[in-house]
Amino acid sequence: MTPLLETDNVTYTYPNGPAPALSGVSITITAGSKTALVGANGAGKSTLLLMLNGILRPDSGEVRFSGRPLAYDNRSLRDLRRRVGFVFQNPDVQIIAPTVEADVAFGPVNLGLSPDAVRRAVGDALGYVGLRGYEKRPPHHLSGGEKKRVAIAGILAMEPAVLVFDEPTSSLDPASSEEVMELLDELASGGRTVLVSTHDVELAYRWADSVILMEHGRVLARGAPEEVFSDHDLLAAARLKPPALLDLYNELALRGVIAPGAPPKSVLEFTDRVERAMHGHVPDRDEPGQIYLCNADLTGGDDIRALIRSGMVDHVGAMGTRAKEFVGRERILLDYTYGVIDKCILKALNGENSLIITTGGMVGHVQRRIAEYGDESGRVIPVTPVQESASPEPSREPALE
Amino acid sequence: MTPLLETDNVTYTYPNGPAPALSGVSITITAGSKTALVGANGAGKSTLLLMLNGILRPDSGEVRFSGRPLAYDNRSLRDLRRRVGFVFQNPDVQIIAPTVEADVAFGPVNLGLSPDAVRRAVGDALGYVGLRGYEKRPPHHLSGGEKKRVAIAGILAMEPAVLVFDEPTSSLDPASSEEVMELLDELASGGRTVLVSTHDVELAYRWADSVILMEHGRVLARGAPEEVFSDHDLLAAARLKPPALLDLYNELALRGVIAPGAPPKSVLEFTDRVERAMHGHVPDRDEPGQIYLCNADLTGGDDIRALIRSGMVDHVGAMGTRAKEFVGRERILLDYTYGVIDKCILKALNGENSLIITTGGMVGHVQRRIAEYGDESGRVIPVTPVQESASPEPSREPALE
Amino acid sequence: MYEMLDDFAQTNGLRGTSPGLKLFLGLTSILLCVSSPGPVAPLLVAVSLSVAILVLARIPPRVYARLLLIPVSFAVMSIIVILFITESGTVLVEVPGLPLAVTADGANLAILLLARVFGGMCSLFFIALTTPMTEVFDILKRLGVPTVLIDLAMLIYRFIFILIEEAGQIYRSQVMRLGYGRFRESVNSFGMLAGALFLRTWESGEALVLAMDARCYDGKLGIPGDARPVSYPALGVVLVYLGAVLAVSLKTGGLLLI
Amino acid sequence: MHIMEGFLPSPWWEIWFLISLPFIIIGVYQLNKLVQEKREALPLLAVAGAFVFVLSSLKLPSFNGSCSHPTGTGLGAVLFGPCIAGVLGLIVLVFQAVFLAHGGLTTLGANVFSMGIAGPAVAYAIYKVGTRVGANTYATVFVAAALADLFTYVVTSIQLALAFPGTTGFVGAFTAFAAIFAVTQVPLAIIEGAIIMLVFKYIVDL
Repeated sequence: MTPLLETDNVTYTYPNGPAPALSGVSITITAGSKTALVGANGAGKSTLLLMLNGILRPDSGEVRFSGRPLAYDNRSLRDLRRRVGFVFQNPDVQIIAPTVEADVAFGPVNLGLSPDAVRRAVGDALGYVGLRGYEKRPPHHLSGGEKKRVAIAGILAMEPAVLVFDEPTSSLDPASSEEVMELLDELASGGRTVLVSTHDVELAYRWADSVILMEHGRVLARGAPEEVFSDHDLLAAARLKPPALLDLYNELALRGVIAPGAPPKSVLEFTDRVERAMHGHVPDRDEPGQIYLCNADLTGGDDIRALIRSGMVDHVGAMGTRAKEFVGRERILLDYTYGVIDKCILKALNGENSLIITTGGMVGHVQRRIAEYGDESGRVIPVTPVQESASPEPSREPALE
Repeated sequence: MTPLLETDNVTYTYPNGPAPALSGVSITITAGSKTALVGANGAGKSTLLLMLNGILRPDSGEVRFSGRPLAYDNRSLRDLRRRVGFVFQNPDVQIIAPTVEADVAFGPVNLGLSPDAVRRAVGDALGYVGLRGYEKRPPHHLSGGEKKRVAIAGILAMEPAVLVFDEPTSSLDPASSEEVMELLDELASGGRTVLVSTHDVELAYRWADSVILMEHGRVLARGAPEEVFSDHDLLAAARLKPPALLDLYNELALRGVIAPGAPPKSVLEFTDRVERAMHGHVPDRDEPGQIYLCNADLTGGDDIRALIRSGMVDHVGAMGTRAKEFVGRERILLDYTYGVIDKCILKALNGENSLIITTGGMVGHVQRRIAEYGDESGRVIPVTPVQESASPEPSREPALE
Repeated sequence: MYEMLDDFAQTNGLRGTSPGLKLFLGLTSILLCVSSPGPVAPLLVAVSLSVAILVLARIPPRVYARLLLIPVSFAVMSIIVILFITESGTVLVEVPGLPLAVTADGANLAILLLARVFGGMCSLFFIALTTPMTEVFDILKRLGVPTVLIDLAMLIYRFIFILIEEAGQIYRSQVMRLGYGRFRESVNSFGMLAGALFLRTWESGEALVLAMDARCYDGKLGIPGDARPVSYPALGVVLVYLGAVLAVSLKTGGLLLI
Repeated sequence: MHIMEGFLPSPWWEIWFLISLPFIIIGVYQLNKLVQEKREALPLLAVAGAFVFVLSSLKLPSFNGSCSHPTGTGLGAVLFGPCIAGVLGLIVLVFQAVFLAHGGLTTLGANVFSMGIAGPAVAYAIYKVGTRVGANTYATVFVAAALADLFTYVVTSIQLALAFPGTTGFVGAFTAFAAIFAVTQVPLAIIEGAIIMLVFKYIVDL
């Protein structure tokens, strides 16, 4: 848990601002963490984020990256900015070039990479966000969610160690929001440090492992989301509402209906908790269903289609942008595109089988999550990896022309 | 329940759009209703709203206002647009005059009102949204929530019968969202017809009394929100997520933990429901607390301050923009600014007293809501109206200069 | 609001054809039209490229018909002048009571000009409707146009679409509030629109500087574009077509319709 | 006022290209220098160019057409100097030809000269003179915008008259072109002057 980014007693007032935007803010972002900076509009979140990559310079106090205070000469700033990538709230502000490809290349080109390296970086970044084949499109023909992903790809192409997102889901619809949040999960599970600013308490509650609550340019609280968000007075002071599930849980605990303890983060956990409160344990039902788990990097589309055709699978979900890209290419129909693990566990509890298609590091994540559920609820759900085919297809297609 | 606005099999394709934006949409908005048009981005919501106002003209099918098909000559359109007011998603494109006052006056001036009538309309509209005293401010220095209220005032000043809101809470933080939604409630309880488009299912679930679910330019379903949103397949088809509380409720009902029936809309109801499921009834606790109810149109600030100073009141909440304006003027400190009724009921159940300050038609609304809770839960909470003072202050201040 | 032809260029039926070839065809056709001594060749270009636009590029006829109306007002006014300032040749029509007359020379010149305008405009439409600007940037870069000019053009291109969208929204919101009613309100509304747009432009500019800095801007924009190979049969067809137009132009050069 | 594609015959379109070229070359040279000195100049020029495009493609109320090009680039001239404004004008005119079918490619030289160079130069000159003599700012803006429009249309008429002198000679042809376009261009210039003045007032009020 090494601190990667720190601010130490940072104060800042905008040149024509009436009040300080930040007054004495000290935060620490540890390497590999998923941190959410939570607060109402005007709490100082964006100002703080702009400090972290040197766009704004504190009036007093200090910002440190990897333990070293930021220097504000041009060279150091460029160096900092390739390590601390910043994704703006409004993708229209961030997308500069007239095509998707040219825009994603903007960072790498300015970093002075060779044309080949640029092309590779662009291809990888677009693949990561699931926008292969969009290279030649002009940004104004994309949907809001697609624009956001282009903006993210443009930052990813510079391979930063830290990714900073200002209101990542603002004005996206629920499906696009989930996709973006899943992408952030993927980035974090790939070892990157991810910092998000948001006023969406629900989102921060489900996603973050650490929360910093801000109001009026000050830090009100920091800690695990279930702790910070359980304090209603604190949330009220920050002009925020508690997450609905947490609120209900605390109310039930207050009335003594349910035993206090680590609050549930999902409908699935919550249901189990209520059942346990009523019956002392989660009641056994019929044999639980299977969850098939497929790594799309290793498996061909034919194997999956065969599995689906065999009738052994009732529901199909895909996790992660690369898996979704694969599914689209292979023309596999999906039942679930977000919240996939929880939905499949719920189905398994009802005795139905499902298939989760994912890639790379997410495979381990899925297995851990299901195993954790088994440990907590006492109901073990069998996970069956889908066998690799004898002649696997190439895991990556060449970039489309 | 007379139909005020109707579309009959409306079809529309944008000139260079690949697919129809609307294909065969028939909806009916009854006078005085609170309707939410729910769907993911690109479902056709905004296109449909623009039809209702005559900005777009259907390729085929018909739009009717008060039973008469729209005519598309200039004169009829002007007439329609003063009756059907439209508040855009992004207030920055709607507020364009250099001062708040000039902006709100834009519509009335175009209507050809006399300077005096314009002044009155502007004053009334700003009072309604709680922005008296903001007349001379430049709009681009306002917060997001304030801008939104200026945009609403600009429409209200034309006194339309129907108010159409495109994504009213988009990119507002929770407190501002609640304030805007409360304002819409107030408008509806004042007899106006309110139509809202949103992808926020939680919001539609709590606010609307009728929901129209859209996807791919078609209407997927319409009806009461708890019915429409209980159908997970329908919501998934519309690329939306069920509201968290409803989702939890349905899951509990599915597992037989709780009796199916009308799903709860708030944490308060939900808690009661779970308690009843476990104990057969909501257990009696100590004597419930009082709720004092004050009509700010009739009461002076002194009476309220006296009540608060007397220590009889533990919590103070205000509902409605006019009440909040009053509270600000009288420098009364508030504990609750949104979700006031539910919070006060919860406190009363714990034996604490609270005071709700509100105005006009909202007084009856509060009484009904608390009485309903008593009927449902069997726990009657006493509501005490705050006595009018002997010498009431004038209910409205003159407009500030 | 206007329809942006570039939107069609992004999706038209000839999207896959080499942009260089399309540009070559369009530009050469324009030159042939402008320098044709007679009206037949430009009319041939107008008809044949219109067919290409409608059939090969599959542009909706309704859209294309509206486009053809754009040159009309300018062409009509200019041609009226030309008719009346050319006084040589046989008098065809006289305006009673005024010293104005339409002569055969004037009419022939007017017909030639109309033919050239329509031939030239159809060639321009062909480029505009089939070749996305984004690909033209690549070609210009390879042709050695100064980088700073192309960079500026690319940024302007990007912001045109952002601002035109905002202008459209502002305009709509004004119309919703009954702007543009009478003449005075129209001028007033338009002034507010332009002023608000200016403000938004300024903000966009500041945001753009910030965004470019945050992405390590070092004076470079865009990437080395990859050339799309020209298919030889297509090149052959284009050359034969242009040769035919040139031949017609030379053959019918002296031809007068009146 | 844009001259349509195909309207200017040889050698006139080539001549106008040659006349505009030096301004553009100087403009590109200055632009290069400016961008190297101040990196933030490029994005600001870009949004200014986009603004000119959008403003000049919006239809003016009650008129089928707009002309804000010269005043838009005139503003550019005040900010960045006339030659760089000419470069902006060139780019905007290319986009107008290709996106909106206003103007053309062979007529680009002539249009750049009238709308990107001559008109803005007038706006620039009047603005400079006006501020120096201390005339009322709004009046100066109105006069600069309106006269820039008018001058553009005069230059266009000259360009047309040179290409088509008819049998009456240049003067007669110029009179005829100027007279017939005056029907639309004179009121347009006055409205435009009024609107630019309103815009100016709007910005000052903020």
